[in-house]
Amino acid sequence: MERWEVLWQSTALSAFTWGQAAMMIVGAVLLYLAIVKKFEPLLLLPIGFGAVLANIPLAGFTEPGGMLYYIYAVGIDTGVFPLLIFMGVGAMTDFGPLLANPRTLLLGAAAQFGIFATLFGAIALNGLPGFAFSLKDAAAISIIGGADGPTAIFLASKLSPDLLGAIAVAAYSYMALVPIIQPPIMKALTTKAERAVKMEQLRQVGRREKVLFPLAVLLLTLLFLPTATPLVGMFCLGNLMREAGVVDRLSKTAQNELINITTIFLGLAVGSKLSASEFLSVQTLGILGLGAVAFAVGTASGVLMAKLMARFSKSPINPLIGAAGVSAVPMAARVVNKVGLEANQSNFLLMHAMGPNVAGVLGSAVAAGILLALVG
Amino acid sequence: MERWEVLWQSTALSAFTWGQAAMMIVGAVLLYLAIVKKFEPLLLLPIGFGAVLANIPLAGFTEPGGMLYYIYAVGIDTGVFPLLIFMGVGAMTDFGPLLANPRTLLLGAAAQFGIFATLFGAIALNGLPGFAFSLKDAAAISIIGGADGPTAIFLASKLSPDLLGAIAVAAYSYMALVPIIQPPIMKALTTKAERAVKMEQLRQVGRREKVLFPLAVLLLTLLFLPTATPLVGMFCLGNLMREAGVVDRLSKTAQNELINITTIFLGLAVGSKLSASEFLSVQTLGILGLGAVAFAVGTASGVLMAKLMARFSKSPINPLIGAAGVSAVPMAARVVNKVGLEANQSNFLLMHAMGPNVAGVLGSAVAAGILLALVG
Amino acid sequence: MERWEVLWQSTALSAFTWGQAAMMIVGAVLLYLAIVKKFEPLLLLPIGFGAVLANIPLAGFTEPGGMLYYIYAVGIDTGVFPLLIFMGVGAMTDFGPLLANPRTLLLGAAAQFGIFATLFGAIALNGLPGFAFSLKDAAAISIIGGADGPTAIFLASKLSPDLLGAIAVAAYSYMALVPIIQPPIMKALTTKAERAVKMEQLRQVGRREKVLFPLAVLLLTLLFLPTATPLVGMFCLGNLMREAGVVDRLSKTAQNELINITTIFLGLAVGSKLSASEFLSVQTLGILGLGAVAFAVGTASGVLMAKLMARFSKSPINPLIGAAGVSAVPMAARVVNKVGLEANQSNFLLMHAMGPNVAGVLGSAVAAGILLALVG
Amino acid sequence: MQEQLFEAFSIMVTGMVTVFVFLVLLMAAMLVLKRFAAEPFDAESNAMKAAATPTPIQSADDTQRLAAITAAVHAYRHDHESAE
Amino acid sequence: MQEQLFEAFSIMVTGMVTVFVFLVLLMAAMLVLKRFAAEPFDAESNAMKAAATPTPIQSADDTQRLAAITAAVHAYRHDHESAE
Amino acid sequence: MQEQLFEAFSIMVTGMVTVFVFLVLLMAAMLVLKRFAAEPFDAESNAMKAAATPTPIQSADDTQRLAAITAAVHAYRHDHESAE
Ligand code: NA
Ligand code: NA
Ligand code: NA
Repeated sequence: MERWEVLWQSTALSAFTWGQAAMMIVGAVLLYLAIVKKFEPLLLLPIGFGAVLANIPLAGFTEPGGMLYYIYAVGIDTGVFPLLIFMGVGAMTDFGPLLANPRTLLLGAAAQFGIFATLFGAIALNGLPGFAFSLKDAAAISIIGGADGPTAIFLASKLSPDLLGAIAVAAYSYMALVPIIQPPIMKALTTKAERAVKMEQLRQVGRREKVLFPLAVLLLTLLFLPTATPLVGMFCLGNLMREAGVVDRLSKTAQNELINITTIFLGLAVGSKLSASEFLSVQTLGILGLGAVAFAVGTASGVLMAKLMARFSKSPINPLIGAAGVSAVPMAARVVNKVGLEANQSNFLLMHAMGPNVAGVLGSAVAAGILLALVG
Repeated sequence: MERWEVLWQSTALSAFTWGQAAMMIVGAVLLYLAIVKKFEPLLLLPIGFGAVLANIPLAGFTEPGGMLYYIYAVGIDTGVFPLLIFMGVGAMTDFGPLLANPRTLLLGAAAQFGIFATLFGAIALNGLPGFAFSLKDAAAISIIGGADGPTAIFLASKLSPDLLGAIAVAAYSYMALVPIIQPPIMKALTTKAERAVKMEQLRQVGRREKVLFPLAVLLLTLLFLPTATPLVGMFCLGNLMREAGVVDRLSKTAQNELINITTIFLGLAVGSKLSASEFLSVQTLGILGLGAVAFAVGTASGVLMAKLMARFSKSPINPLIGAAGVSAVPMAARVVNKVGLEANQSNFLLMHAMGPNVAGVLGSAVAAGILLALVG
Repeated sequence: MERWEVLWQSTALSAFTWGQAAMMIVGAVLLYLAIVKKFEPLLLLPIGFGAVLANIPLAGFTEPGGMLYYIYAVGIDTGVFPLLIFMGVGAMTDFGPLLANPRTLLLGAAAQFGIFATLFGAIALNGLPGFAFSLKDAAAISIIGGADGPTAIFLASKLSPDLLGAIAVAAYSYMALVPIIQPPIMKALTTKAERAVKMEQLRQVGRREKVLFPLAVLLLTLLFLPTATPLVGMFCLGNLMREAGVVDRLSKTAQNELINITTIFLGLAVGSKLSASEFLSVQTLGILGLGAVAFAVGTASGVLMAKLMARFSKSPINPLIGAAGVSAVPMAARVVNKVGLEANQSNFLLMHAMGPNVAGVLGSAVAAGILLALVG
Repeated sequence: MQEQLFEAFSIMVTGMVTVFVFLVLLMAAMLVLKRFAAEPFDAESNAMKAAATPTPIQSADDTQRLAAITAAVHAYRHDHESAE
Repeated sequence: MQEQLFEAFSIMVTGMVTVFVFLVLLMAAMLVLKRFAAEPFDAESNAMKAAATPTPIQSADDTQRLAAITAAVHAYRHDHESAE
Repeated sequence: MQEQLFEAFSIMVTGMVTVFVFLVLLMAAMLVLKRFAAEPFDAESNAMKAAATPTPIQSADDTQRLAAITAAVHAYRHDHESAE
């Protein structure tokens, strides 16, 4: 009899809290979004699964001795996992379109206004009851506007680890929603004639420029913004390995096995931060709302910057490509291409949008460095 | 002169103990079994090599600062390595045959009697002189009957780390011996007519069922047996990654590079637990004997359960498939197929045996959870 | 205003030291050598990049909390990374040519004189002002003569971690320079007639010998030189996985993904030891000079030993193959082939030089074990 | 000893019952899945999926198939050339 | 609150200015690179490089291509045999 | 200094002797292996083994071979169609 009692006490049924049950549903929703809706499945599937595991009563996944505890301690607390992901992303990134059209860096800069406006917005939200974001919290939330997963996770783990789960979920969800969020804003801010503008073909960029570019980025970053060097440095290392042409086996491993292994662990560890006490609060609603604002503002500022540049440029600029400045590589560039095609069936903007798109990755890594310097 | 003295003192010849020499021979035997006899070489080769390294006098592999010490601490003490292996196994497992014939789950359940009978047997052995197994020891030993390597290593590392080496060696050795251990038992318990029974072709199982199945397993486990969630959870994660169809690159990495890397380290770390003081004792003989009993009892209970089910089933059931319930995937299923072919040259049981085979994996993970709950 | 002040204080410009700036240039030179000159790019690219990152003021890469700090602590302090590289190298090594001509082991032994002569030379350098190498320092420096990267890093991390950066850089640089350093020495010590000597074709070596060989090496090492077992043991494990034929998936992973991942991290961690305070000293010049001496002496002793053997041998021996005894696999063997072809256009020495070449790897791992035993 | 034996026996019974109960529950869940999630079988999609996730064994097959194809193409080339 | 809002506003301004300054500097660096490092474009080497670094997607394509080839070869074999 | 030099010299001598003794022992072991473990050489099995462990370089070759085959098949297809 007593043994049955022990078994019953060891079932979760006897120990479930409402919060844990609710968080399991959150995890299930993330799995649904990943598998059925194909929302950034590489991340949201492990995050959702991690959220389920982390909220199982009596299983102890997130306590010392539990697997998620170790993975979080090793990879997120130290910042190593997002940096490895960023190295892999660097190894997958082709800066050719940006080098062919350096002006598009300005679009990647303008779109970061989504980040800084959201920081202001988060502090402003404190005027409402139930919100009490510190400056660090606000900075961590605002990075959602960077539309870049590893950057958001890295910054949140440094500034506001308690909000990490919600921030990562918001960042990846909105990145998946880019095809829904961006087009209305892009269309509202442009005329059909503007959207139909064709751009000149990009010049071919040689290997030497591509090899020197990540080194130039690193040099500027280390001189002017050393707090951004972990992110930018690892990104540039990946890109250098890609372009150097002498370490292809390292570059391929960074793009494939290493980033895959890290992604599984990173996702689980992020999911393990989705606890009821942190996630089931009005703050999370605030984070989701602010994230949407961040994406919208970033998109709008990119487009408006592109319109401004078009006015002063000799060669034609289609303002749509400004929207790609938020990064969300390569989704945002594809959206630009699609909206451009709608306006003009022979207008292929994909390569033109890749420039601001990768510029947006650098821009948000730089913005993260600034936030670390100012509020870290 | 003095310098030669230092060198001599630093040779192993001056420091060897008989126990270490004997354990080296044990390691060599494992290497022989792995390489020449092809006994589970993926595990037994690194285990055997680890056993040799761990017993080198003055080399300090298993002391702080030594490589095997670190690998054990990082991967086995934390439980992470067996869980990663289990995730990879999940990603390699096709639950289609089980879903097509859910009744075969009962065979996977029945075969776990090998585990629980062995637990009883281990305690009964304490009646003999030289044996003093605690309940935890007995539970760790009994899991050999689960015929599943990572489950055995995970449970032994939690309940009885000192016996880990002997338990893992026994588990993998008997898994390799399945083609020798099982057929006599299967034939003794069945008539030739029974063995010749053909089963109906299995229905095709769609993707939706396959995606939902690991989630259903996880749900039941977390509700009723949270202590089994580390093992079952990681297994289900691997299987979900496989079936979801949206994270193929993660699934492939889990099935290949990640499981390979982990296997090398896991094997070395398990081998490092083969020390003379633990292994060269009458206990080890007991463990080996109990392991054989566990396999035999598991096989028999699976077959008997299948006979029972055949009596009450409308569609024909070949009782041989019950033997596959011990798991030892896919070896046991192949043995079933072979014995079936001997009785009837056109009787292909392989797919029918895969159902109980994968059910046996779940069954022993569940049994491990029960043991953790009751004696952990 | 104050905020701008904060930002300026957080730029590196306000904090750079001359030493850090100089070390960045050192890092840039290493990147140049790796990418443009193709000097061992797999290692020198990450080392150079690591050197740049480690010397960024205010970025804290090498302080607790910084990524390079963790990587160094996990992989170099423990010795695990060089051992994993060595396992991978073992899995890539074919001992066939050595087994076909066992006498070439003596060439691999003779070439280690480069190591021990350099140890003496390093202590002798202490006679000059500015040098104060301890015996441990001298031993760590002398291993450069082993012409084997992981061995050098492993030994330096144990005996003289402060010199690790300079030693690793010297070792890899000289390995890349083998085609420039060796030929003049080889030509000076041989006549054209000697260089033109053709050798008899090697016998084919069967699988059984190849499987037993790494085990024989391990056995001798553990009996007579246990301090060499970490290096030799992991090398033999890799080679056994390669030759056993039953664990091909482990062998492939060890040769590809695992060694690639480890190489990236190892390179970054080694680079992180290139700090101004250690590297910008007259000691480094001494290390570079001693490294050159070590390569030259090793090459010369190999060639002279081959000449000696040729005098007493029935079958012809081309003394050039002695130069391959320094290891630097497979570069040194290719150099031998090239110099041999210059003397006789139909003289293909590549396979004959592979024997001493892989013997040199074993020889320097053994020498490292001896140094650990005598001064460790 | 007697007491420990009894405890082991009781664990044996409890354990087996729990394993059975658990797997019967899972069987029920599978029947629910079958009823509500089963889909008409789509041979093509499954075949494609199998092709898209090569296991190490399959990729070895691929190499062999590749070799076979190469041989076949060479043979055809040869035939074709001789035919002309 | 007022104070915190002001601080956030000031970070917003500082941050955007710094981002722009930084990326303008980078733009200048790119123009320098273009002037001093640009090389005549070599179409062949780029094409080869792209071929040499297959992404996972490309290797999936390879599998499909392989399947297509297999099918094609089988078809040819069949035609050929029936032709004889 | 003198003393340290002597120590270094003595390590040099001890070390070289030990290296030689060790590798001579290993040479002896190899001769034993040759006598007792050598097997008649089996060309086919070695060739198969080499084929079974493709290095990254070989798999790059595969890609190129694949490309070649694809081209060949297309050419055949084309010829075949035009022949009909
Ligand atoms: Na961005
Ligand atoms: Na089992
Ligand atoms: Na060497």
